[in-house]
Amino acid sequence: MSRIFTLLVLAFFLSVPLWLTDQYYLHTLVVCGIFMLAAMSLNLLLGYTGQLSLGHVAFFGIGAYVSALTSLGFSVSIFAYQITHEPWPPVIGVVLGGAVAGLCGYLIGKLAFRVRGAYFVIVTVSFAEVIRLIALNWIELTNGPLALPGIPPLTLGFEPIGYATLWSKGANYYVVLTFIVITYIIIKRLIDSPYGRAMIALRENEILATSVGISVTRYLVLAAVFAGTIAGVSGTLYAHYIQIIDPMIFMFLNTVTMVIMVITGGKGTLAGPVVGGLIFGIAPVILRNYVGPEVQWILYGALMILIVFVLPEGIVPAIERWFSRATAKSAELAMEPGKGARS
Amino acid sequence: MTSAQNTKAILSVENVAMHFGGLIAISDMNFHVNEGELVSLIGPNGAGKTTAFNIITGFQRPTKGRVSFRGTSLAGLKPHQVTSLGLVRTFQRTNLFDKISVFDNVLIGLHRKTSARLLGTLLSLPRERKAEAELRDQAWEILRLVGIEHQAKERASGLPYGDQRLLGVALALAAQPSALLLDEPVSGMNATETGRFIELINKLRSRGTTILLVEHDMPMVMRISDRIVVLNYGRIIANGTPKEIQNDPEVIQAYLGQGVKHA
Amino acid sequence: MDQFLQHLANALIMGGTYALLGIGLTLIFGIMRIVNFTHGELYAFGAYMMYFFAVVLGLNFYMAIAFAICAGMVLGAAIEYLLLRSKRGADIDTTMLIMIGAWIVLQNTEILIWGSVAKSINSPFPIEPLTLGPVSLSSVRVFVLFVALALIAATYVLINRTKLGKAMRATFQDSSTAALMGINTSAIYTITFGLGSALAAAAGALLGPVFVVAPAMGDLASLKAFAIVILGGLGNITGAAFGGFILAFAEEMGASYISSGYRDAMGFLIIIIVLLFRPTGLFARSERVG
Amino acid sequence: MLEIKNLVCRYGKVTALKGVSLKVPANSLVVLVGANGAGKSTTLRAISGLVPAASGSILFNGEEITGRTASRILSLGIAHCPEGRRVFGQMTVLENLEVGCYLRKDTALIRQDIDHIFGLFPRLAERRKQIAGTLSGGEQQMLAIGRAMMSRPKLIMFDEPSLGLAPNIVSQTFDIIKGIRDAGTTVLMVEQNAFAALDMCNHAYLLEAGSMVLEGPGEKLINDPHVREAYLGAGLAHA
Repeated sequence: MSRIFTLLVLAFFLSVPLWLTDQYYLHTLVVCGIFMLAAMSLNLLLGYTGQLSLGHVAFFGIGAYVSALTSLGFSVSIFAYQITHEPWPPVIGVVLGGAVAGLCGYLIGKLAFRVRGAYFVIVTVSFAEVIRLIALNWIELTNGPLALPGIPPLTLGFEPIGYATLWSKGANYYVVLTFIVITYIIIKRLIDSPYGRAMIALRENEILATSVGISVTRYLVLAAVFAGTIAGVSGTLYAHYIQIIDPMIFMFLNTVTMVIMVITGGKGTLAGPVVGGLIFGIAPVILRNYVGPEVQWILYGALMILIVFVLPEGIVPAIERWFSRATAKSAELAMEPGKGARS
Repeated sequence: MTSAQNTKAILSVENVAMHFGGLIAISDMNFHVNEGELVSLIGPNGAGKTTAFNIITGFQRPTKGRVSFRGTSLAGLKPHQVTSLGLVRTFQRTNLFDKISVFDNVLIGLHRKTSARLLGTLLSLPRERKAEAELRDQAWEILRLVGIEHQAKERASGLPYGDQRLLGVALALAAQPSALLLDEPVSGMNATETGRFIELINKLRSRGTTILLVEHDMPMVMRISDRIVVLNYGRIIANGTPKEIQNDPEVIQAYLGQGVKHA
Repeated sequence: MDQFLQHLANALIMGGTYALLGIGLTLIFGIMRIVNFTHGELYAFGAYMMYFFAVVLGLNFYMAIAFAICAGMVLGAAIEYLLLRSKRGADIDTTMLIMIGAWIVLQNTEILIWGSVAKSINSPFPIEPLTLGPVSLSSVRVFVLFVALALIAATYVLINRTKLGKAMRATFQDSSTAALMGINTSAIYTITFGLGSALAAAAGALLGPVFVVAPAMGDLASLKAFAIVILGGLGNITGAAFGGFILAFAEEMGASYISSGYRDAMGFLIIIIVLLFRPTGLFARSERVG
Repeated sequence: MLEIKNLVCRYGKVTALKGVSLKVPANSLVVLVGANGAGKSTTLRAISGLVPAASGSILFNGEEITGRTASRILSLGIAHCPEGRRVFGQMTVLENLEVGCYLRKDTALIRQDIDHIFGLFPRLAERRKQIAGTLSGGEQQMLAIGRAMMSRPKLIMFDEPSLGLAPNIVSQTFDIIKGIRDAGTTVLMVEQNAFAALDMCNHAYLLEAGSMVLEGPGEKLINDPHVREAYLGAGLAHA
């Protein structure tokens, strides 16, 4: 049942570029998909392990910068050593971007998980701010506030077949969609495995989790590595799609956007960040016809507060509950009245 | 009494003391639990039982002395490492993974039994799928043993109170204990629930599980214990069979206080 | 050496306002355990209120400061009353998300009302700097330092010497026993949040005439306040006061001897280093309120 | 003076009190005894407004106080000296006493009352500027009692005043409590140390698993085998 539904949704999204001719809308969907990918990775930490990481944009930005610099090349001097890198194909940049961000996830995880709760939040925010300040001030490498322009778009293919460079929005759409599907499957398999269960156990009750033999740091760090890598990859896609990046990419508001996507959709659910990502990817396009960006942000902030008060679990669990109640009710009518489904 | 004299001892607590600043929670504690035995640790409120329990399970480090399980000292081990030796505890208040299903609770409990590898999991290889299926079978088995299999799909927090406590034990059992430490398992239960719990304990004992019990419910303690250790003001005042304990004047005084008259 | 003295003097002056920010946040974050992302926004709010009272309404400079502080207190108490009161006892994530939402709303409301162009406030002080040997300081900055020190002292007296302060400390230490003493603990939390916010607004109102007033000024202020609180130890008022001066000093040194671009990075580095190596803060041993 | 009728209290799914009724006459010392978890502390917490009652009523001098706030109940004259003393550990002895009379407006008399408490407990007087957390257990108990007396209550409730105290301090504490009763303040006390409590009280109630199972004058309960069973379990002891 749910598999059929998932496939129908996938089929719908596969068909989008076939009938959506407006390039601006398609562009919105591509950017929305990239942020959705980042939100899915954030959900691993925020939703499944219950660690409110508010520095997530650091992984996203690191991925973007690593991939951009890999494909643009750079030349910096560190302690009198001159390091020069010739441009490599963007595909390698994507791999490297994900890997470096994943490595950062490992290192930050090892360090930051020594503290919990509010302290963890503050360490992650600080980490992202430090990275932003480096991107802003290491002008030799990053070009600082002047941005890195002219990042080449992704080129796919192999020697014997030939290459295809992704100039069109439709092609980028399919690439992003592919990554979303792969990520979705990876996270689903992880969550349904002992690894994911250990993460959920740590979220629900850390002391009890250790009492059944689960190592805290091992699984939290594992989640951070996955989250970092996926966010890094989404950053690389962003860099090659938009083709210009600047330190503004590390803005705290970008993390907040991802957090809102996860919270609204439903943290700790597979579909949550997808639903939340779609809402907040598309909402600005609709809202911009009526109100300015400030009012939009005021609405998002108010919505975030509202969600916490009214729908703390998010949209997806609410729909699921409504759905199961509806089916339980019809089953109840069909059979003898039994115990109704409880929440 | 040293561990050398008790070759059967599976768990031994030697010269353990615990100080919090100037406060002495446990002054000098020595006792052991033999393989297959059910020992209860009792004492009036504030006697130091919870502290003793936390020390034995590695959640707190004693100021001095040592606790060893099957000859391995627990000093410096993290709680999850103590568990991996086969010494598994339950918690005083209902302590479950509240928001997830009963079945998934037990699956989490089975963490130590998992053989899945990360890459295999992500690629969904046959070996990992088989391991997962085996894990699920074991989870059913444990739920049946505890007697809550018909509620497997319920949210843990949705269970009646007595069943929540049973699930707590199921979680501990899933961690493959060779010795089980139960912290006030029947507090707050009604008579029927307590009855079911005693049945479960008898089942576990027939499978050879060693049990250390901290409990306030005296009728139950008297009924099921092989041996009782009584703690008062941080030291052991009695150690013997239920009958010996019930008639020990020092125990009666610890529980009922110094009276002018005596029943 | 002269250069160093000048830096020291600059740090001292910034430190006063940082200490105000930090003491305000240590009451809210350290004692009430609310990860308050609106703290910097209340700082910005204080500056805007200063602009409103002093420039828009043309009130007396000193009166405008007092009004701006009061406005901060009212806004803070309102935030606690409307958004946090019903969530007391909820986990830290829940209140944190609420505060992030509130932060976004406040900041964008400011942009909506005042626009994104920076505003400046004139002070009644002479422009010529005061010179003390090798050190020269603008008189408005000296004024700011003295007002900040006075406010720190007033807060200290309020908490340690008054009946309200005793009720606050009792509530922080053990709220259910405090309730048994007849203390209305809900009201105490609202008052505490209001007081913390008033101190943040005071910092904003004081720095408004020194720098300019802009919507983004709150972002870094929040994070710096966290750095100060962590440096001083959660809930430790004396620690927060020292933490403010230490951060100001670290920033001044970082900016002048490393690179001015990294001035703002010092706070974050302090957070990361202190949390990882001395998680209870540098002043953990000294007296605590909560 | 205080009357409870059919009080029911719940913590989530657990029903802690299943219809408790009791009476505390003026100028008496009434004790509630029972094993751990019987619901003794919950009864006191319900009286002082810390735990909401699911049903039933609590009357104080004929006035319904169920559902009142803790501060209202205190101002009517019911003080609660909580289990485990719970002094404000980072405040001084004097400040603890001052917080104890938070609701009082008669500042002139407060000084006098503080002096009175210091007269009762000279050890506290010596330590008036000391941080309460550094006091010994017995001194903290004195402070908690003194703090509860600062509100000039008509009824004072003690929750396990002997908990964690050395035997000689316990008897000293009980003497103080008797003194409070003799001075005209009604006392309701929860105590695990059953023999001593039953010996000193006017009237006693035995709670078992959230229900009243026995009541009567203290000396009658002391000799009742049921009390012993409630603590040590039935059966074997008499076999």
